[in-house]
Amino acid sequence: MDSSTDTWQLYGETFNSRLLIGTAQYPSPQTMLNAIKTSGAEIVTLGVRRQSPGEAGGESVWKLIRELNLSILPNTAGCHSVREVVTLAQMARELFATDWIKLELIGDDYNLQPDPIETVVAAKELIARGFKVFPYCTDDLVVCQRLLDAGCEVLMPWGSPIGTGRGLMNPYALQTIRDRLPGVPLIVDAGIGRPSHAAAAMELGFDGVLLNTAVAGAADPVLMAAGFRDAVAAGRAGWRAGGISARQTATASTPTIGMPFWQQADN
Amino acid sequence: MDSSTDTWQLYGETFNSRLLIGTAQYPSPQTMLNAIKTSGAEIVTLGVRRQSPGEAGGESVWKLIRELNLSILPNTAGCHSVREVVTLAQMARELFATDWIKLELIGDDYNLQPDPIETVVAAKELIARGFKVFPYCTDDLVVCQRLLDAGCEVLMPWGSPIGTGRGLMNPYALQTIRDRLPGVPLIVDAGIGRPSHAAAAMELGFDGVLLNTAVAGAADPVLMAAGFRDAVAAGRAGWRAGGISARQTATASTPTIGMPFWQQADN
Amino acid sequence: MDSSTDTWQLYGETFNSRLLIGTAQYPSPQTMLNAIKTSGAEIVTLGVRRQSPGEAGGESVWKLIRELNLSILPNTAGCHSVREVVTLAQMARELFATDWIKLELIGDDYNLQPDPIETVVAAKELIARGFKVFPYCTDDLVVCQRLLDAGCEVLMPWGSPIGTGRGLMNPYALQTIRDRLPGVPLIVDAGIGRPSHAAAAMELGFDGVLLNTAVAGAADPVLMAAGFRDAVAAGRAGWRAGGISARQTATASTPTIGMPFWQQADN
Amino acid sequence: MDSSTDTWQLYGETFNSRLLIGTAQYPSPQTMLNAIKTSGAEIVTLGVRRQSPGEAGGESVWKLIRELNLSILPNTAGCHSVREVVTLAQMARELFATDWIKLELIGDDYNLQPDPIETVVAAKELIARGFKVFPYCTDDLVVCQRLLDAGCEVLMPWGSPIGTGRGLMNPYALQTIRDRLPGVPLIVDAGIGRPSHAAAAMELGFDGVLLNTAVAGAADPVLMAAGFRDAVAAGRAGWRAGGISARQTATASTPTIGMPFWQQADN
Amino acid sequence: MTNEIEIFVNGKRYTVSGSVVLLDVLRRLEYKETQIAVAVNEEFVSRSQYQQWALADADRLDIVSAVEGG
Amino acid sequence: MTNEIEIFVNGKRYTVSGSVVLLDVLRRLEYKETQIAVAVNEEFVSRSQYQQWALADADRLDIVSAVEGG
Amino acid sequence: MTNEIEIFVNGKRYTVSGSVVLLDVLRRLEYKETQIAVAVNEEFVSRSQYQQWALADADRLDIVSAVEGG
Amino acid sequence: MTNEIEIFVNGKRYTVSGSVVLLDVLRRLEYKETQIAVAVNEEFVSRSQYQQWALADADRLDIVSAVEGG
Repeated sequence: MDSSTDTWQLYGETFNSRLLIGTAQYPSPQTMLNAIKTSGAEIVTLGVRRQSPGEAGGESVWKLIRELNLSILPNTAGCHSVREVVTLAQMARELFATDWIKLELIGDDYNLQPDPIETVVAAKELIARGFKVFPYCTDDLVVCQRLLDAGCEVLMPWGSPIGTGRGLMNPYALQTIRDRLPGVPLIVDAGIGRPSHAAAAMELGFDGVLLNTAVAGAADPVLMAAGFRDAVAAGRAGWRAGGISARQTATASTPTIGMPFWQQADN
Repeated sequence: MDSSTDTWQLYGETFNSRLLIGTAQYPSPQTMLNAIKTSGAEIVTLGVRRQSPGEAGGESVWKLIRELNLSILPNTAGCHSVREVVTLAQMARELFATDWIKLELIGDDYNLQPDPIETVVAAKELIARGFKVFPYCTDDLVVCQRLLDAGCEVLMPWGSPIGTGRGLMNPYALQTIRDRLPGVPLIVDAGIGRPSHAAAAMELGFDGVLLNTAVAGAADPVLMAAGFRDAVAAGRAGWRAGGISARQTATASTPTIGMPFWQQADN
Repeated sequence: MDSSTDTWQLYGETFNSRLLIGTAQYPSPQTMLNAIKTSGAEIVTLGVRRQSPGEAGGESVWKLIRELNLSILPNTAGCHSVREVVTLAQMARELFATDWIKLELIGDDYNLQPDPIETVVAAKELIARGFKVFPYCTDDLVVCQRLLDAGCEVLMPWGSPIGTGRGLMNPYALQTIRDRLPGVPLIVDAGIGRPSHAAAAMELGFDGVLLNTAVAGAADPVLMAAGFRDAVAAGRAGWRAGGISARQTATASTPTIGMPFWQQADN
Repeated sequence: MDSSTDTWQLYGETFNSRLLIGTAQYPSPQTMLNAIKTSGAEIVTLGVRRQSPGEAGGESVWKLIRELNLSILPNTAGCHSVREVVTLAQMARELFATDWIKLELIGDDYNLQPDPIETVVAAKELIARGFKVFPYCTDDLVVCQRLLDAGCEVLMPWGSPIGTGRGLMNPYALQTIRDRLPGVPLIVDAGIGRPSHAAAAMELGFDGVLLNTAVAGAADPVLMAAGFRDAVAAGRAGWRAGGISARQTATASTPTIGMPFWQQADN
Repeated sequence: MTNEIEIFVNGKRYTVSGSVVLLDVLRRLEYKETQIAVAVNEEFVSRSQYQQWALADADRLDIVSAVEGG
Repeated sequence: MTNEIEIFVNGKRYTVSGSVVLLDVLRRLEYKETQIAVAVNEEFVSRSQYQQWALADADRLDIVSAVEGG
Repeated sequence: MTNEIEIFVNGKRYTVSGSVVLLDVLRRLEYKETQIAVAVNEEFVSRSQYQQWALADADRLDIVSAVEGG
Repeated sequence: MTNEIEIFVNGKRYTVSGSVVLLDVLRRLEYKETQIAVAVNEEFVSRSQYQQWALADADRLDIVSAVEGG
């Protein structure tokens, strides 16, 4: 079993890396580039924001990223309505020349959670307009099913709220989604704080992990990118290799027969 | 920060790999060899058992391992008393030509836990006889301190009982040991079930992980060895890179200023 | 602070007990009655099912319950569509002579979770028809907000899937709902397995707990009913009494000054 | 099953209440008295400290407690050696006219954990001098066994470090102790923060709970005492009543047969 | 209102001859009106309507009563 | 198409005199068409439309470019 | 038994002149015997011994009473 | 050193006649000295001692070799 052949597909495209990485919050553009390269990610997320007249805007970041020759996944971060999402997605499509879109439709400004109801509506609208939708959603199985019904070919349930770094708040819910939706590419998006969280997500059978703050906000983002690269590989191997189940009682690893010093009672 | 320079010392010897691996329970000797090689481990554990007259015994395993040219850490698995430990350790020293010994003195046959009291006594005895002791111990800070007082230069607290695969039962206790004993090489030994467990141990600041069942008992031990190799690297990077702290509330990763569609009230 | 005055309101009615209890799955009707009485519950849930011609049906259970003179909360268990819910609710209203309804609209037959989207639609329909809706919902804050917008005056998010007894799967999500929706009566419904789960729900600031299987399925349902009665009271007191926060480090409870045997260095 | 008959024995004495409570850190003596009375505790802990010449010392507290006519369990809080414990215990025996002693021998000043090795030595010394020893110990099964070997008739493993309020850090370890030492009175001592923690300890099959900070440090200690009283009763009932086991998959509580609206395919 | 029609009661087929008034049908099936609630073709029919409600061929009746529930 | 109108660009008020063709306005504001995307009154307007699109008084323009994102 | 000696009571230095009998010393320090317990040089001394117990120079006394405890 | 004695090897009884020197006994049992380690009555006996070590009646020998371990 060669890991180089352990590829996966997203909307018909094939990828080797299972780590998707964001481009925000790095201490410098150079650190961002180094972190992305080190991460091995083949897909990066970007955003769209107002540019003042005469300004160069985020063009510089986009220029840097473009040179990496990676797949771009623009997001609709900050949108609170279907209308905003649809307009922003179209703007992103033109800017980045891709019909991929990370659908992010916030339902509450406190936990920044995706709106479970409007996200489904927005997914339908976007798909009707030809988008390939990567929906950021909660860990609700029924919402996931509705998104599939709407035509999404990948799902991105959260681990925990964006930027909290709390990891997998509800592994049972994520496991349920995995079990009930076999064959659907599943990516844990948001809430990942440490490499072990990413590994745990992959061990549940998820297909990928998308994160940003955990790398960009580390003291050493490049080293942390290496950590997450390895963690995703580790968790993936853990899942593919068919791990042992947790047991209630201890069992020796070293053989117990042939232990010296033991004498039969009647000797 | 080059990972090739992130070495550590055990009793004066320098190692690159932070994964120590056991040699028991593999489906075949060849699988064992492949798993060990893939794991990148530089230290492997071996045991000692009675050999019947005229038998080749475990010589074959030992022969195979010897060719890998790794550091050998013989164990005293199955011992229930200081006397047994001391005799078995001496036998192991002669057999494996090393003064390293994994001190394992079982205090209860149900959870196979190290005896917190007798392990300290045995450590003193062994050190008096010139051994370099790697004590398998519980996650009790005071026992750890006594083992250091006895002359141990490394500690190996359990994650959970041997073979249970439950991971880190008590991360708080392990964190306390790490915080209170800075500079002491700490290895989580026993109970690791999945790569994410190993990563989590390293993220606590532990220096290494020792495991056996989780790899040997996997459906594909070689792939699982790769998983643990990467998990240990991932957790180590996570610790060195200075990760973010978990937060109670969400924070956007994509910039929030410049969000389109927003209009000032008075415009 | 007298616990007899710690009442709460549901749709304008005042209650003392904060434990709501189901009537299904008891080993006998007498055990059910004893358990309900022991629980101190003032609200019990009932269902509606087909009755064959000439049969007495569940009339017997209903008769027994009626004599307890408690508030009845009929459910729409088993419904998979808004239409089913609306019809069943109307049937229940006539049968039980109450406009209270526990809205249960299942979205998935595996985890029996409430449908986050259709439940909101159903709530609107029911409220338009004059019902007082107690929606069984997931722990999704936005769904909860939509249910309030629809006119619900109480919310009943799940702890974990019905009958699993797993307790609070996602305390963070429940805490978020509590924090974001102050003043709204919140009841944890489903998934409670042990008294400590019920206490934990109340300690989060929830106003009540609704359960069935945990009592009815116990070896001794009457004793378990007492256990949950006490657990809800305990958790409520714990919340009202303003508990201590968990701390990272130990602090002595017994005074540390005046410890005997201690001598100043220079004495 | 009448809860008034659910008594337990400690060194031959019979008790109804399973909550033991400390007397330190209350905002006032009157609050302390009210909290103790409300808690229903029949056993309270007290300490011993230096009294300056001419001072009334803690006599006042002791006087108040004495009038409650409860069993007194003096502690050796703050002791760091066997010698200190033995002397302090003798002083306490004379002061409180009881041969009960809560053996507390601190092994580390950071986590205030009991010394697993010296506590066993001290227990032997005290028992040889006629004491009835209540050892505060870690959750280490082997240490517990050694304390029983030494003659202790009750064990008091910690939940988590004193004053942290973290609850049961390692339920697996506590469960192991319960399972391996049937018939031995087991009390969780230290670390309890909320009523649900106390209930959870009892649900493991523990016989009692000893706490102080969680009540004394609450905003309303008297109400919190009521909460813990109920929580201990709740957890005890939960254990005696034979609770359901947690399940992986959902099961309806309301009957599934007879669901209306369902039509056979061929109708 | 006296044609012979076929109806479904709780998923089972019945032939009704004589009065097709809902109240009459319920009585012939030995239901006690105070203990049941009725839907026809998945729409609720209240007790007050039983006397005027004429069933039609192929109508699907759900007749329910109280049961235990969670 | 040469009336003086008032428009909002990214929430700020601008007075436009002369051509109200979107492309002209963008150029006068020194935007590079290849680096931006535009919505008028929250509806997307594609690059191919810039040349024919006449702005009206009180139009709200959102002009965005690529930024870092998570 | 009337030498002047120096002792430590709860860590503080005292000079004792006159009787060095423990009971006398305790009374001079205004302790009530029924409310305290005593250790000398970290060894327990019971109440029944107070009257016969002669203190020696440099003895360290711990005199304790009941306090609240957890 | 040629008495007939009874010893236990790894828990099994053996009768040794002829030389009771440990080295001779090991060779008769077909052990390879470089692959084993030996304890007599639970005390370690090093290889260098095999040639001088005389076994006694009822001695318990443990003869071990390397095995896999965790």
